[in-house]
Amino acid sequence: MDIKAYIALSLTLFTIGIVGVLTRRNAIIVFMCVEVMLNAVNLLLVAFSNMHAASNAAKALPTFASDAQIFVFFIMIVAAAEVSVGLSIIVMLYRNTHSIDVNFLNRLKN
Amino acid sequence: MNAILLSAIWGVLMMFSGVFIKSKTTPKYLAVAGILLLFIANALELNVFNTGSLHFNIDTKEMLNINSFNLTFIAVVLACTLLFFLLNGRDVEKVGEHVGEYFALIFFVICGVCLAATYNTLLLLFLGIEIMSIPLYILTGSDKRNLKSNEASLKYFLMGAFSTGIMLMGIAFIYGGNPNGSFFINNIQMGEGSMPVMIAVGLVFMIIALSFKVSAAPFHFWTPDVYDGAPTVFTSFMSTIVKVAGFFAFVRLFENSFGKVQSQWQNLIVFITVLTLLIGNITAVFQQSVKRMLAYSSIAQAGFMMLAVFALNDRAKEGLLLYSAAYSIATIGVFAVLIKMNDYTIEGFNGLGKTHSLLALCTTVFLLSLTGIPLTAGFQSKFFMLMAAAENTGKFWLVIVAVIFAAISAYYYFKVIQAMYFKEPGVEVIDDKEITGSFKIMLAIAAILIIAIGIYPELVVGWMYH
Amino acid sequence: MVCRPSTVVSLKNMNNVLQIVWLIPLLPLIGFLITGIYRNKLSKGAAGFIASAAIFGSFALSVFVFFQVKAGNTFIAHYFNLFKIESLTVPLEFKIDQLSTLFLLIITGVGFLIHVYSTSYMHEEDSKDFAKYFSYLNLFVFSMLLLVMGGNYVIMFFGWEGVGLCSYLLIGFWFKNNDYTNAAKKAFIMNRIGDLGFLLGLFWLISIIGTVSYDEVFSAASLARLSTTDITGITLLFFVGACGKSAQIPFYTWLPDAMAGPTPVSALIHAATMVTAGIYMIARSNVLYTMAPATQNVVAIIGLTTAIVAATIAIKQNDIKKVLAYSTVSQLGYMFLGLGVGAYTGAVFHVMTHAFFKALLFLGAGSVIHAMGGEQDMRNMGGLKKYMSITNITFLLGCIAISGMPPFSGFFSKDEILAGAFAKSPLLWGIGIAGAMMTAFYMFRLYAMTFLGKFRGTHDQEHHLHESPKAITFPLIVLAILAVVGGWVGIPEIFMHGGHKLSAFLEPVFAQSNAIAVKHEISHSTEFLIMGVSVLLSLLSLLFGLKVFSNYKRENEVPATGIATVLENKWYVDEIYDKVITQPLQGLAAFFNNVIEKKVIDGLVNGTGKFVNYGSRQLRWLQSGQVGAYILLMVIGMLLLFIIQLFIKN
Amino acid sequence: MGTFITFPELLLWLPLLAGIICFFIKDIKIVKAIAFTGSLLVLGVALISLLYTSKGYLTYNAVNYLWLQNLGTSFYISLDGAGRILTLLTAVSFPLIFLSTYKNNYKNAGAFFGLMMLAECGLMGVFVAKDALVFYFFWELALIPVYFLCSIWGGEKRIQATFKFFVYTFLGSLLMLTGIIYVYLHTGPRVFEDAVVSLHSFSLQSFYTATLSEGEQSWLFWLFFIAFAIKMPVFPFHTWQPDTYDQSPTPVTMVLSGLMVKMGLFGVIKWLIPIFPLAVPKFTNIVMILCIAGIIYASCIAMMQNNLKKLVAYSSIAHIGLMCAAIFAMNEMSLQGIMTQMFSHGINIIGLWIVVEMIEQKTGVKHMSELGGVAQKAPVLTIMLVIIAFANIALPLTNAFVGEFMMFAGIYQHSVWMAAVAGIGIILAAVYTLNMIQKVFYGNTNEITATVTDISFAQKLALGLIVAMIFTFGIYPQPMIDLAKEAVASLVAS
Amino acid sequence: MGITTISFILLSLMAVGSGIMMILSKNPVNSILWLIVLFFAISGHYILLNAQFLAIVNIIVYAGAIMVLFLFVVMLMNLNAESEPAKNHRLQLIAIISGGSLLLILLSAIMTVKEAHPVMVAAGNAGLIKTLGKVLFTDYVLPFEISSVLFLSAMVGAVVIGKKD
Repeated sequence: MDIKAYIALSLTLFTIGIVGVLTRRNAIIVFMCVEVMLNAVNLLLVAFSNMHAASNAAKALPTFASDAQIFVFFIMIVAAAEVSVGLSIIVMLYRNTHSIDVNFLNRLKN
Repeated sequence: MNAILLSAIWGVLMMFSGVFIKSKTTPKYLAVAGILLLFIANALELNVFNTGSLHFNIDTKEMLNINSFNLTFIAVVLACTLLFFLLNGRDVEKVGEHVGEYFALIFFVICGVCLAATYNTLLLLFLGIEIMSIPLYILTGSDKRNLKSNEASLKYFLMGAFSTGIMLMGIAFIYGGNPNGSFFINNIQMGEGSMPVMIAVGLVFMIIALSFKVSAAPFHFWTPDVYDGAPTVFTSFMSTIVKVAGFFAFVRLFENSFGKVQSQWQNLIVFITVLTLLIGNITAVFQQSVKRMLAYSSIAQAGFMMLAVFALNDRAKEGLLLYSAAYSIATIGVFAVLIKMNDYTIEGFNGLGKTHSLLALCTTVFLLSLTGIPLTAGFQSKFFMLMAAAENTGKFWLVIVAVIFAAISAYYYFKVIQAMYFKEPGVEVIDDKEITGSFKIMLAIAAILIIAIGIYPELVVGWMYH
Repeated sequence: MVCRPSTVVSLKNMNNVLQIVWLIPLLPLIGFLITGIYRNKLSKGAAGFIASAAIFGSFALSVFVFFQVKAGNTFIAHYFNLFKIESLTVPLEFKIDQLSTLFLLIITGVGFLIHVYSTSYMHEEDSKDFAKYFSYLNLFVFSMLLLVMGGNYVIMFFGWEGVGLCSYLLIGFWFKNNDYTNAAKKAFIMNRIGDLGFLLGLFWLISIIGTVSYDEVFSAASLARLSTTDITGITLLFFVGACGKSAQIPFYTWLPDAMAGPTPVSALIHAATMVTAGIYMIARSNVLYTMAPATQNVVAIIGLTTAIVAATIAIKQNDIKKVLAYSTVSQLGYMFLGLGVGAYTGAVFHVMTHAFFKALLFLGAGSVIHAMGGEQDMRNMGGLKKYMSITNITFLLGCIAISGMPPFSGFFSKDEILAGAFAKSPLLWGIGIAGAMMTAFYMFRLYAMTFLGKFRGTHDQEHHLHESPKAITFPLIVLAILAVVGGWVGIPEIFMHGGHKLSAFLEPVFAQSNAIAVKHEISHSTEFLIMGVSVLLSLLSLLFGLKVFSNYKRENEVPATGIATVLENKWYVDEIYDKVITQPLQGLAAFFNNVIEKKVIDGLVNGTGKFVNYGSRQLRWLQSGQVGAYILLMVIGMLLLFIIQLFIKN
Repeated sequence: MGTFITFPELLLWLPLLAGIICFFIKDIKIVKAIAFTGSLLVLGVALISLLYTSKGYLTYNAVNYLWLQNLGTSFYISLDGAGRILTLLTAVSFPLIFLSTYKNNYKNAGAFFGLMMLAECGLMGVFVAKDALVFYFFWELALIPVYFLCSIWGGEKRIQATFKFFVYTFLGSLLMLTGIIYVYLHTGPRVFEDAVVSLHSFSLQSFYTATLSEGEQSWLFWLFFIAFAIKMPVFPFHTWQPDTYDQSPTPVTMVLSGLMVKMGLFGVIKWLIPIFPLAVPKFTNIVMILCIAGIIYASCIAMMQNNLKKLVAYSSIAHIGLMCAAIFAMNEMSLQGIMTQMFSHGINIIGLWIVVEMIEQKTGVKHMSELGGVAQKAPVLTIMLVIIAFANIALPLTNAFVGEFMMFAGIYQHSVWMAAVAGIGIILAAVYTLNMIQKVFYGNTNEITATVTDISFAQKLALGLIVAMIFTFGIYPQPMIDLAKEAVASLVAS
Repeated sequence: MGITTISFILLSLMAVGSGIMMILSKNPVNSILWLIVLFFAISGHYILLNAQFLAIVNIIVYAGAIMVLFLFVVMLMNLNAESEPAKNHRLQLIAIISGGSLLLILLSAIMTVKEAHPVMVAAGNAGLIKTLGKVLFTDYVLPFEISSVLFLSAMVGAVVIGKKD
């Protein structure tokens, strides 16, 4: 497999995430789309790690491929933390307005 | 290193204090003590960092790079935070029930700031930025029953998460494009000639993400709304300390990773700088609310700070340090006064010069500093930035553009000054009980600091060459 | 004090008695200061006395100086440097020579008489204003003395402007009346226009030879450095200055208006002294003018034109002072004619005689006005002969003198000028004669309307008529005598060998010019002829004027038609100036003020501010408050950045 | 150096000290006394310093404190040439201003006089600075107090007017700042006394020797010139000026028109022409044409003014235009002229403003059409005004004559036509000045002017001093010329 | 075309398809379910890349914990398809166009790279739990500890925001 395939896939997923963020108004869905973006990155990182592993192996160099996978791990940690915060914000909002439409609130503008 | 660890520890301490201490005022003192401790520890580290005997000696596997420059920056940040606590401690208490937690979050932010200032790998950059951001989402929404606060929090969170995605994509591409397969910022192999496409793509993603964090146009859209919606104390905090930390991270990354191929991406920075200056300054002109005006002004100031990213030379680093100090102190000062106001519109300031001359005087000093009038720190910081940009040959017009916008900035800062001095006082603007003696003293100290740095910027810059 | 001996007649003695000439201007200055500062405390008598005494002191000194000079002791008194820079030194120096001495005598002499006259004439003023009047008068004399004594052009310019200032102050002496202050303003501004010419000439001079002292300017070395263009330009510019001060075309219109001032002022300033400053200046610079024939022609033509135009206007004026004013302009024209044709002595001679008879006429007119209770319209006068005999006689003598009847003073001076003109071109002479005829005509029209016939004023006025007091008649008498005999210092050669004492006296001043001037000798017979013609024609028109107007009746007046209307309206010059200069200027100023300033410049600056404000109002719509929109804009921003980075090469 | 107090330091710190003290005092009488005494002390210092002008006294007149060495700057101030004349003017002006407005009562007097003294400090700083950064510091510092003074104690429309003034001048000086930075980056290294070496230098001397190509100088010239032109102000950068003069309290207007405008001229003399020797000849004609067009333009507008203050304001623009043109004529004559004229103009315009202030105070109006006949009621005032007004239009024997004469002569040597056109300004000046005198002082009194009284003793004293100076320097201007001789010589040489 | 290629294509199609379905679903619950499908597809990719640890964590943490949390929240709020008002279609179009052009730009830039960079598929030991664990607790101990701060703040945040007062 060439890395380009992974890049293409990952970017496609990333774009799907972006388009989702842009088109949906439900805060939870928007947030989920962000998660899709993160997953696209994760996939790409793993693919890159294997790419580097392949090329280093070819040059008989030690591989540091684990770095990227550790990175992905940390991304997941952060994502989890973000989710907890994000969902509590959304819940708070819902409690106050009974809506999770991101465009419902726009007192702050101009 | 001291600051990172201590701030994390103190954050936990504050967290528990929230649970165990019922008094609302105690956490403030604890927080002040903590910041003082941090400051001292950091100062000691700065003092002896060559000998390396007096600080925690953890093997970071070179993931952190501690030098006098970033230690100085941390010192500045801590000093500003101290000032912030002393000026606004009482206002933090008013935001809600969880005073201890608020302070804990602020300490966590400080931890993130210190990370963002000292990181040596993209991983810690990412973690640092996230540790800075996540508590801020919470602090923004901490005024739970205020819909504006809720809205700001949601906006900030969604857009922040989005930008996290962007940044990660950037990191991924940089990692992928780097034949060394490393996340260390000084271990990115660029090759001869123009840089590899993947790195270029990653670099643009990084610029976008970091621009978002420092609220540079066109990624600034969250700033006015969030700054406006957040409880004013926290606006004060995040528009200053967090923002300059973002810049520090920005400069650090681009200096170490991409400094050599600066010419290949400078155009982007120029584009962003000009756009930021334009949007920040122009939009600020029309604002009626001082809080919102300050939000736009922070964008405008970010435009000036972008010059450091543009220039990336020693002068720029000095300038960034100065800017951090000058901008933070002044903005914290203005916000501290603003918080005491009953009316956040410019009319709310009417006649302050007659009713509260000291407050008005200090505010004037802060605003003059933000405008960049000589003898204030604001002038020195702008001056250093301009010099830095001018030293970077070839784009002198950028300096002139920056200066023109600086002149426009006088337009909105002076509106407040005009209101304070040249208009008749309206209804009771301030609850006098709020203005304690210590508050006045602190405000005066802040003003004096501004002037002291304005006269002798070596006070800040000198540490860099310690 | 440093004394520098004159180059003309060198006197090595540093202790030259003429060193004290600084006293001459100082006395009037002191008089000015005393009367000015203590004007509230001084009684009228004291003020008048101090002022007159100061002038008399100067006069006495002048007489002393005159005899010194006559004995050949000319001198340059050099006191200190007014300012001194690398490229130019301007010392405070006084040049005492024949020319300045002559003027000193005229100024202080006539000035003294007029001071005396004024003590009576101005007696109705408050003592404060009375003192003020005398202080101005003293200041004027001081400035005039500075003008003529100055050893360089800058000092001359000091006096030049000083007399302009005093003229302004005195014309507007009764400042409650807006017409008067307008007249004062007009005088000052017209003078300023001339001054600009003078100044530019001076700058020209400085830029080429770097000095302003007469002796250095007129030295052969300096003159050699001046090209023909330079000289012509400088002299023309000087002449512009002279035109302004001496009321020549095109600047003469201020002088008739200046009659708004008190009559003694008109006599002193606007007849005898200040207006002759231009003649003095050109006479002083005679070398330059002689070297610039083109300028000389201009001077002659302008002078002659002025003489004629003013004379024509004078014919139709009914205000007694206005007639005299136009007559003054006309006479000044003659003097310029004289200068233009190279008859410097003649011009200076005419200055002198004119000072006598014109001062006399004005003072006489003042006496009449005094008697008439302020009435100036001749149509309301008539038959004053029987009420005021001294005034009548002296006035008549003055009229004869100005008409050029031998052996009155006017005859000699005017004749010398006309002879000079004839030598240059018979055409000039011919026109000059026409002017002389008109002079005789309008002067006797004036005389006849005022003193002959029947009194045409009101009964009140008639009742009030009386001869003026001694302080008024005394100067009249003295001046009348001078008007008669004053010309005898310049009796032409053809009458008496060596009779022209004045010419001999002034010879050193004009020696340099005479050496280079092209001489047009005219034969004695021709000279007799032209003299005879001019006297005859003048006499005829004199008699004609006398005849027509000795029984003037208002009822006989027919409405003016044709050319008469034009003359009555002074050739419409004021109106033309208004249309051509004043109104366009005001239009331009209004355009600047209303359009350029308010719309363009302010508009640009405020427009920038408005534009920023407008931009602010528009840009804030970007901040729509909707997360989706924000992120969309961010994505578009990202697109832009990627395009810049990936597809636009540096 | 710097082991004892030098003259320039005294000139700076005395007003600063007095200003700071003023802020803390409530009693208006004491404040006035302190400010007045302070300004007198400064005057004393300035006068005494005149005794020490020769080269041997260098250490009395210059001091150099180490400051921000790594930037290559130092707190270098010294007293010489044009700077000395202008510090003298400043020192003379402030006591006069205080004296003439002694009777005025201001709300919050402590702040008022404090700011006035701070403005004096700023002005002094501009005139003695020998380091670009110090210069820029004081350049702005002089502006801030004046801005507050105008905006707090000014007329009805003060906020708008002064704000325009502020932003306009601020923009100008910021542009100059960029220019300073650019020049700085092209200066050679600087070695300090304590052997610290910096890469570039901000000192005036090294600015003079900066290596700038002709092309660079060309655009830098305009960066500097616009800042100065706005300050002076030269047509067409003057639009802030009439409104500001109109709206400011009169003492401040005096500072603005008498002293602040000199900052621009001083800047051109010291900080523009010697720094850009290659660019100056290229733009001399453009600048001079602007200046001279400005003379005619401003004079024309002055003729149209009914507002007394605006009339004086526009007349000031015309005068400044002449001075600026004279600088650019760049010959000994014109430069000597401008040096003397800077002093004279300062004195005269302050005198004019004193009179205007009195008229406004006594009648409450500033429109000339509503006035008239003041001469009958206030003869002393009238006499003073007439003298000052005639000095203003440069009549001989007044101080302005010598300066204008030399300036015109100098301009003439540069260009005949420019001198001729500028000369029209003389005529127009006479027109509007006489108009003003006529409308305000002459004619009959009306109900507004019927109750006017003559001026008080303090005002008489102030005006008397001004008149005395007018005549003293009119008759014997040589001391002033000698004071400037060296500066002129060095400028001409450059 | 080997088995890896085929599985890559299948997994990719599954990922992209479920992603698209997620953003197209009107009902939030359906979206969540589609997202879970997407996560599974990505986990499949991880396995293909021999990143076993990540594959497991992805399923457990993301699909298991996080998505369930989402599901709870959605159900708690009782949201359904009608609760989301229709969006401005023009804006949606602009969004899709800009998103698409972003993709195009990036792809067109990156696909110009000539040289091939093969990815090691179904091989290597980098992704093994053992290896990762070792690295995590030696080299990456600092970030690991630091990330606790993140969780602490998230926890505090949940308390501050979530607690009813």
